[in-house]
Amino acid sequence: GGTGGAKQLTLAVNSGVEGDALKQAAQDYEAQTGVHIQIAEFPYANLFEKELVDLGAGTGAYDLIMLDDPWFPKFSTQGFLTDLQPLFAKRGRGGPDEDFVPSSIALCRHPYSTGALYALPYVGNSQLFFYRKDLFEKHNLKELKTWDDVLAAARTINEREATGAPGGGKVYGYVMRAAQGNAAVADFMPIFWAFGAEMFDAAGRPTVNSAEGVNALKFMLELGKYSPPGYASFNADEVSAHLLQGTAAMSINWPAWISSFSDAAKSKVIGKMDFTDMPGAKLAGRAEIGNWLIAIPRDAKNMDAAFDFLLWATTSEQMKRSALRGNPPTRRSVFTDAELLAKFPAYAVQLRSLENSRPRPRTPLWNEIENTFGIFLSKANTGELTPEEAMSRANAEIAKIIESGR
Amino acid sequence: MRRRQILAAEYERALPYLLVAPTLLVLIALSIYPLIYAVRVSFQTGVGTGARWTLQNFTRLASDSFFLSALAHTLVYAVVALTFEFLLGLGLALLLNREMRGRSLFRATLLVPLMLPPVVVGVVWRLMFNPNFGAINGTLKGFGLNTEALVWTASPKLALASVIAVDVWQWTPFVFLVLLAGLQAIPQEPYEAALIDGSSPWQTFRHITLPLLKPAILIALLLRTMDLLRVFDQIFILTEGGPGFATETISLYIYRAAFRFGNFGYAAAMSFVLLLLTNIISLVYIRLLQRQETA
Amino acid sequence: MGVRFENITKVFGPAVVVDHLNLAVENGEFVVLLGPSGCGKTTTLRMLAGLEEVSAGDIYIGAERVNDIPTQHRDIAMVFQSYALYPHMTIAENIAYPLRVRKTGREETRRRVERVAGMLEITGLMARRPRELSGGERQRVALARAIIREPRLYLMDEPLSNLDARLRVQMRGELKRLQHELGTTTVYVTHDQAEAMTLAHRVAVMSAGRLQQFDTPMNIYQRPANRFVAEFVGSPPMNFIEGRTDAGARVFRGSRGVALPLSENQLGRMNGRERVTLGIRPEHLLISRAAREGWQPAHVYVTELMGNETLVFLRLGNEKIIARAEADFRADPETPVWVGFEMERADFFDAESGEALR
Amino acid sequence: MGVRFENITKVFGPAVVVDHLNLAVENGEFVVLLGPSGCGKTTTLRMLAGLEEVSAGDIYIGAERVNDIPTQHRDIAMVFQSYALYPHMTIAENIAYPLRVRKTGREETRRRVERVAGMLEITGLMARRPRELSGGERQRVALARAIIREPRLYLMDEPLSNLDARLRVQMRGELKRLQHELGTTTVYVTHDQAEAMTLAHRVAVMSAGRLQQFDTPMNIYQRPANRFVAEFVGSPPMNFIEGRTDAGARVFRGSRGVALPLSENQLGRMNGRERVTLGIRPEHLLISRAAREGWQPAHVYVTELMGNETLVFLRLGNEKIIARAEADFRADPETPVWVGFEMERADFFDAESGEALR
Amino acid sequence: MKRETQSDERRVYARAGQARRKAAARVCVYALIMLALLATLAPVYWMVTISLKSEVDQFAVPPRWLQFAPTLAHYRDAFFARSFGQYLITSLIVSVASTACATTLGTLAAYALARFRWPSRVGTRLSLWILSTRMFPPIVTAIPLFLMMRDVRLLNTRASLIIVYTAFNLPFVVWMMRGFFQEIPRDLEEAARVDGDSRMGALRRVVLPLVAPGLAATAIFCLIISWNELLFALILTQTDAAMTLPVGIAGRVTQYEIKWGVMSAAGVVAMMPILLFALSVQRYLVRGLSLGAVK
Ligand SMILES: Nc1ncnc2c1ncn2[C@@H]1O[C@H](COP(=O)(O)OP(=O)(O)OP(=O)(O)O)[C@@H](O)[C@H]1O
Ligand SMILES: Nc1ncnc2c1ncn2[C@@H]1O[C@H](COP(=O)(O)OP(=O)(O)OP(=O)(O)O)[C@@H](O)[C@H]1O
Ligand SMILES: [Mg+2]
Ligand SMILES: [Mg+2]
Repeated sequence: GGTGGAKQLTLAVNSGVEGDALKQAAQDYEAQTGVHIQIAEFPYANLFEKELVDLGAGTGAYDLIMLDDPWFPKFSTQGFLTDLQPLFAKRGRGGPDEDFVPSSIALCRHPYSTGALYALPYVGNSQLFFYRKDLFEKHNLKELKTWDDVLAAARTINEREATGAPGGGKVYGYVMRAAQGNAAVADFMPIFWAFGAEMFDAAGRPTVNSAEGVNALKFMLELGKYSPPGYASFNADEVSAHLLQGTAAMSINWPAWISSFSDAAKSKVIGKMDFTDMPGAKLAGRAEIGNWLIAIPRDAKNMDAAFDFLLWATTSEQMKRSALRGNPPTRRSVFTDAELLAKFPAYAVQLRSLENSRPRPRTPLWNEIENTFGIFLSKANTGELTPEEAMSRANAEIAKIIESGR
Repeated sequence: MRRRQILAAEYERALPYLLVAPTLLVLIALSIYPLIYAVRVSFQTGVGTGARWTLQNFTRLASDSFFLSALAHTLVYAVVALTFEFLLGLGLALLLNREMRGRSLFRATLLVPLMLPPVVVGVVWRLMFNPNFGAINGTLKGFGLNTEALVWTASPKLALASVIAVDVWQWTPFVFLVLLAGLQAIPQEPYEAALIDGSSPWQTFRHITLPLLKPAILIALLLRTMDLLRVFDQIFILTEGGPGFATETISLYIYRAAFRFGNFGYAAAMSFVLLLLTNIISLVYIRLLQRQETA
Repeated sequence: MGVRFENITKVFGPAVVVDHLNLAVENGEFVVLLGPSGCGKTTTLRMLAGLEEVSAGDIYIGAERVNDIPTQHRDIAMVFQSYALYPHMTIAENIAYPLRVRKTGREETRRRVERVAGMLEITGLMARRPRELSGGERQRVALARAIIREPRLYLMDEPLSNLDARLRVQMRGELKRLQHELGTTTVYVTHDQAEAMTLAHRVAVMSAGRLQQFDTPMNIYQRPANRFVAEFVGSPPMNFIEGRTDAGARVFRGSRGVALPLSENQLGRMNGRERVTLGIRPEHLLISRAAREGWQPAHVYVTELMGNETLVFLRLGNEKIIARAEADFRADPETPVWVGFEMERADFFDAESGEALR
Repeated sequence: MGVRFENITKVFGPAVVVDHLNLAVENGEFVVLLGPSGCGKTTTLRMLAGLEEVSAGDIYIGAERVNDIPTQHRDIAMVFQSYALYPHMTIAENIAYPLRVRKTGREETRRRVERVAGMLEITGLMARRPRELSGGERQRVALARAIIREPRLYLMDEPLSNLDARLRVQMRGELKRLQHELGTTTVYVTHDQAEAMTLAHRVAVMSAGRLQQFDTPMNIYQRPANRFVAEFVGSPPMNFIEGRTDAGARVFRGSRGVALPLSENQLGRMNGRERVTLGIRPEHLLISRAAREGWQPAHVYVTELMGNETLVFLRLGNEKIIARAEADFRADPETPVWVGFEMERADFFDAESGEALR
Repeated sequence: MKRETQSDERRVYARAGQARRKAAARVCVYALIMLALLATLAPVYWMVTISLKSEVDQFAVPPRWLQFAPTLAHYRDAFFARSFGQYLITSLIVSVASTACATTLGTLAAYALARFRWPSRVGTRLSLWILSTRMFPPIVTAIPLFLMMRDVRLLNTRASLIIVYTAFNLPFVVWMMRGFFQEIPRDLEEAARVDGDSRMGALRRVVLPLVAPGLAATAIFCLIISWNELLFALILTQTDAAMTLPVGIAGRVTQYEIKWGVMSAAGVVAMMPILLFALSVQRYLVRGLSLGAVK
């Protein structure tokens, strides 16, 4: 790390489209300001552990880090991050401007949405509902409003498209992402919420085994019947593969995939895929939010230089560039930018779903809880446990975690 | 003259220590501190400043059903994989321990799985196991089999078998490599004597080859066991321990505790259990296989 | 079981190691292979055992051609020149191995192991491993491992070479008795003349992979087929004197006026050949310090005291010859002596071919 | 360089293998170690070479105590009983190894290798590997590797045991010459009496780790220190007849009326001892088919034809004795013969201790 | 005479189909080897095809073993998109260096442990301890090692990886080589020392050539291990400057997708250097010449 002169910054990024964007931004910044920015790029799986270890050990190896929003509570509660407020103040600004999507900014505060600001949102991902509009027209299925519509559509397609896939194979009505762990949970949460279930009650006690919770799970299993065999091991890759190969008609997925569907090298369903808001049930559908944030570690060596870059990188024109590089923005102005809308027709939907998206529960124990919850969802998916058993045992285990976390 | 020789004698006496010294230094330097660290954190909760001294990490082990089933999976995994890897490796080593055309090419080729980065292995197999696009079911379908039920890593019944299969595929070459080198070191005379004494191929194998191969066998078993009990990469990529915890092994669980949940104390505590386990098994092997040293 | 080599040839790369060997061993016969180091004895045994493939020719054991029969089916016991003990087994296990592979009962195994161990005086070593034995002990273990069985064929490659004289005589006796009792055909390699003479029914003398003579020990010694055999068998070796026959004077003329009378029959054997080589063994030379009628003058150039006898190295004409004398014979170098030839014991060889003249 | 063993003891676990050995070898002396298999010869050499630690006692080479001096600094050349050739090197490399480690120039190395190779008749094998050699060839390579150097000390453990008679005689000569030229102190183990007799300045006879006698070959043979030496040295071994002295009649009385006259001086040596053992070598027994004055009646029970002589096994009284006879002596079992004793050559031993009576 | 008859029929049976049985045996051997090769190489071949297929073909049903439009896109992506060249160099340096260190130090130590007289069982104890240093799960040692390296300012350097991999491979080398040293007849070293060679000289000139097969096998394996190691490489490096190939490859597993093609391509390339090395040391893998060494 550079000392004092702040002519050098080190930046830990996620390897993938988000990191690449920031990397290129950094090069532009270097060209403009002459501040050399060194990039440390890590696989998504490992970025977290790297940051955990480095920040925990206070090596000050990084001046800036990218982090996925679920990690934020842990980092902030453990005091790994720098409060940005003073830095804003230093530059005579009250804080981030209003252009940021509130749900995104809320993620960057600890406690959630009310507390101090420890990061700025860089990539505005939130789940979308993908579906094959060609098939919907073909079988004139009604527009998707509720999960029951989804189920009905799935059933129809399963029956009618036994050989409808490009290879002559079967088109499955729905493809679920249910690999143990994060995957299963991420795909389940929208249903879970829509059915009116909640992870915790006001007192922070787990309530996953509520009647709503169990029903949500039952519904998920029902939906699973129309998913390709082995969906219990699917992760984003398999899901996307099915959609791209045209062997599945509907799924929850992340915007990062949208571009692929129009890429001949990857897609057999060019022009046939459409995107809509998360379906609802008892409640209106809400997507799970998954933003990439940028923060300054507590032990960063060049806070000010780092903060300057942070501000620069999250300006709307920089974010537009990032958007052009394939990352959904976190600013309304960018979402509504004409040029971008032309290039990314889904932006309207994305903005909507981002704005009323929901974050995963903001607890430092989330990883642990999500993992456990995922295990039992998976057990339910493989039929090892009945929905009731699964939920009640999940509840018990989650309670344990919270207990030992105290 | 005399002094030179006395020095020589001293040097001769010191030599063995000089020879092991570097190794010991490196190992001490890189193993003592981590050990101390692990011991310390295993008796603490929380990290850094907020750390408290406690036994809870160990007490928790007993009641942690996840830990116990992970332990069970690990043992099953190790035993089954080791059995196959050893038998196959031994078989291959014996097959290729003879003069034949193309031998050296065969040998090198058989090592290929060993040479692939575990991540890649995991990825490739994950793709092959895919029930719908995967090469395996695809080929089976090609033979007209119904593969509806064969969802490999997605089925709680097949998942463990599947990851074991991958391990066998990747690590049998190692056993093969070690045992082959061992076979190569066995002199020819005893075999000729055995022929003369009229021992059948099987008897020769049983009474001559196996005993003389003991050192190599010991090494192969020791190292494979140690690594099997710590198996991580392939499973992590293939199943992340799923479905429904069916393939979760200790290392995965330790990994989560340490790197996902930031609970180093608990991770360390579990590692000590693993260490103990490994130690016991190793000692058993050594008891059984160590050739008594006749100085 | 008889053994028959038919035109057996063995080549290692360029080198012809056994060259068109023809040899027929009777059933129950004890045959000794004799020959210089590297002449192909071990190779011959190994081919018979099936440890080496033959390059050409056929080997028969009894009536059947065994070229393609794997060693373990030939029912042979062999003592390897390099022992080839099982390093990981105790001595007892080593010796018992042939029985073990035949699933012999524990009790009988014990009995037989003890018997041979006793016979070979290695009873005390049973619990050790080969590497803890002395050379001679190892060799006896190798021998024990062979004779514990009753195979169709014994092959022994210098089985006593590392034993002391006493043991060797004793083992010789044991082997003779054993072979006599079991009547097992035996092919035996040795460099020890005493073993060859006392054990063999017939001796096969080889040189450079070729069979030189195959006959009873006595005939080998007393009626060698050619100069090589004559020289190779017997130590100290036979003396040779180059010369020519004077048919008229009925004498054999060596260098420097050495002249030895020839009998009618000897002359006959030479039938007219001019250049011949006279061969006579050291024990058929007599030495006297005083001149005698018909004895040849010579000079001592060195004497070797063997204890039981003295070897006298003499210069006779241009030739160097060796004579055996009493243990107490002493003479300084250059002492003039007279040498008497027991001419009726003399042998004659063709100077070119080296064939014996009979 | 002289060599001195002082109270050297070597134990392997429980077994005492060398037992308080005291032995002083003169500088430039050629000493032969003789003894039954397993008596500790090799162990002795190995201790001298520093390959085995001594359990007790001191070893001196020249003036200095070498117990703690590592082998490679003792400047010794050794022929191992088990050749210990380097399997991965060619014969040439094997032989050249001692020079190589001494960084001898390539040219000189070549020259010396060729010389010893020629001396040992292995010139043709230079490019081969040990496993492609015959036993005897390997042994000669081992020998070559030792004598290519000019060390302070030669140690040779049965270096000729696997060679044929002709080569053995020849090598014997070479070694003798070599040792004579270089005057290098040599300790030599052999089981071959001829080697011991012809090579040794002095012979050390060992038994079960203990030194029995250390003397010139002739004395060992003719004046054995005790019954063990007498019996061990010489083949066929000395005959022993248990009996008692009749001082009055001046005769030695064996069993069944065997009575042999004793000289004044012999009687003197026994000074009054009653029970003694008479020892007489086979070559000092004469055989006649007709009765003679003072000769003892006996029966042939077997004859062994050695070619150059015939060994006659006789039953005399209760004793079995062996006599040497002419090569052409023949006799069927049970033939009655008369045996003449050259009594002046007879030796007498204390019946209990086995000590020679002198 | 039961024995006779039995061995008689043994022989008859033997004579009957001797030649045929030989031929049959040879065929069997080759068949088995082919089977093994197939099992080994099928997934590798699959990987290669994946690396050459566009995504559309990767997931095609039924799987395309042969008929697909090959593309080098993934290779381009793998090697130009990120600084793979640099990773490759780092990996080479790190794994070669650590292999060299580990085999050298380990061989010396192994020799001392296998050949020298040690006071009462110290040798065995040492060996056991050395082995035990490899039993602790790397996941747990990673963090303390990270802290150590931070304190000695070696974080994010190739040196740190070299050191760690050396330590990681040492126990393996020591045990492997110890086993092989014990197989070599002592007489040979004794002969060497009688011939005036030092202990080390004897080791270099006599013993090592004889354990060459073992050494080659050991080296190959060390190389493979350090070549593919992921965890430490991740923890101990921070920037491209010191990252190794596996890290680079793992980087292709992104949050939303696995770049199957790119990973396979990387795998194919990553495998090559090791494969070449393995092929180049093949000749050392052949018989230890311990034959005919001693009587
Ligand atoms: N593998 C081989 N390659 C090349 N030549 C060999 C091989 N084995 C043996 N020979 C040669 O074949 C010849 C005969 O070897 P063999 O062992 O039969 O001799 P031998 O009669 O037993 O000699 P010895 O009495 O010394 O044991 C020798 O000259 C030897 O060099
Ligand atoms: N490593 C060992 N452990 C136990 N006993 C041993 C060991 N080495 C040798 N011996 C014993 O020590 C005794 C002497 O062995 P040594 O080799 O010196 O005999 P030797 O005189 O050379 O016999 P040979 O003439 O047969 O070679 C033998 O009885 C042998 O069994
Ligand atoms: Mg031989
Ligand atoms: Mg010996």
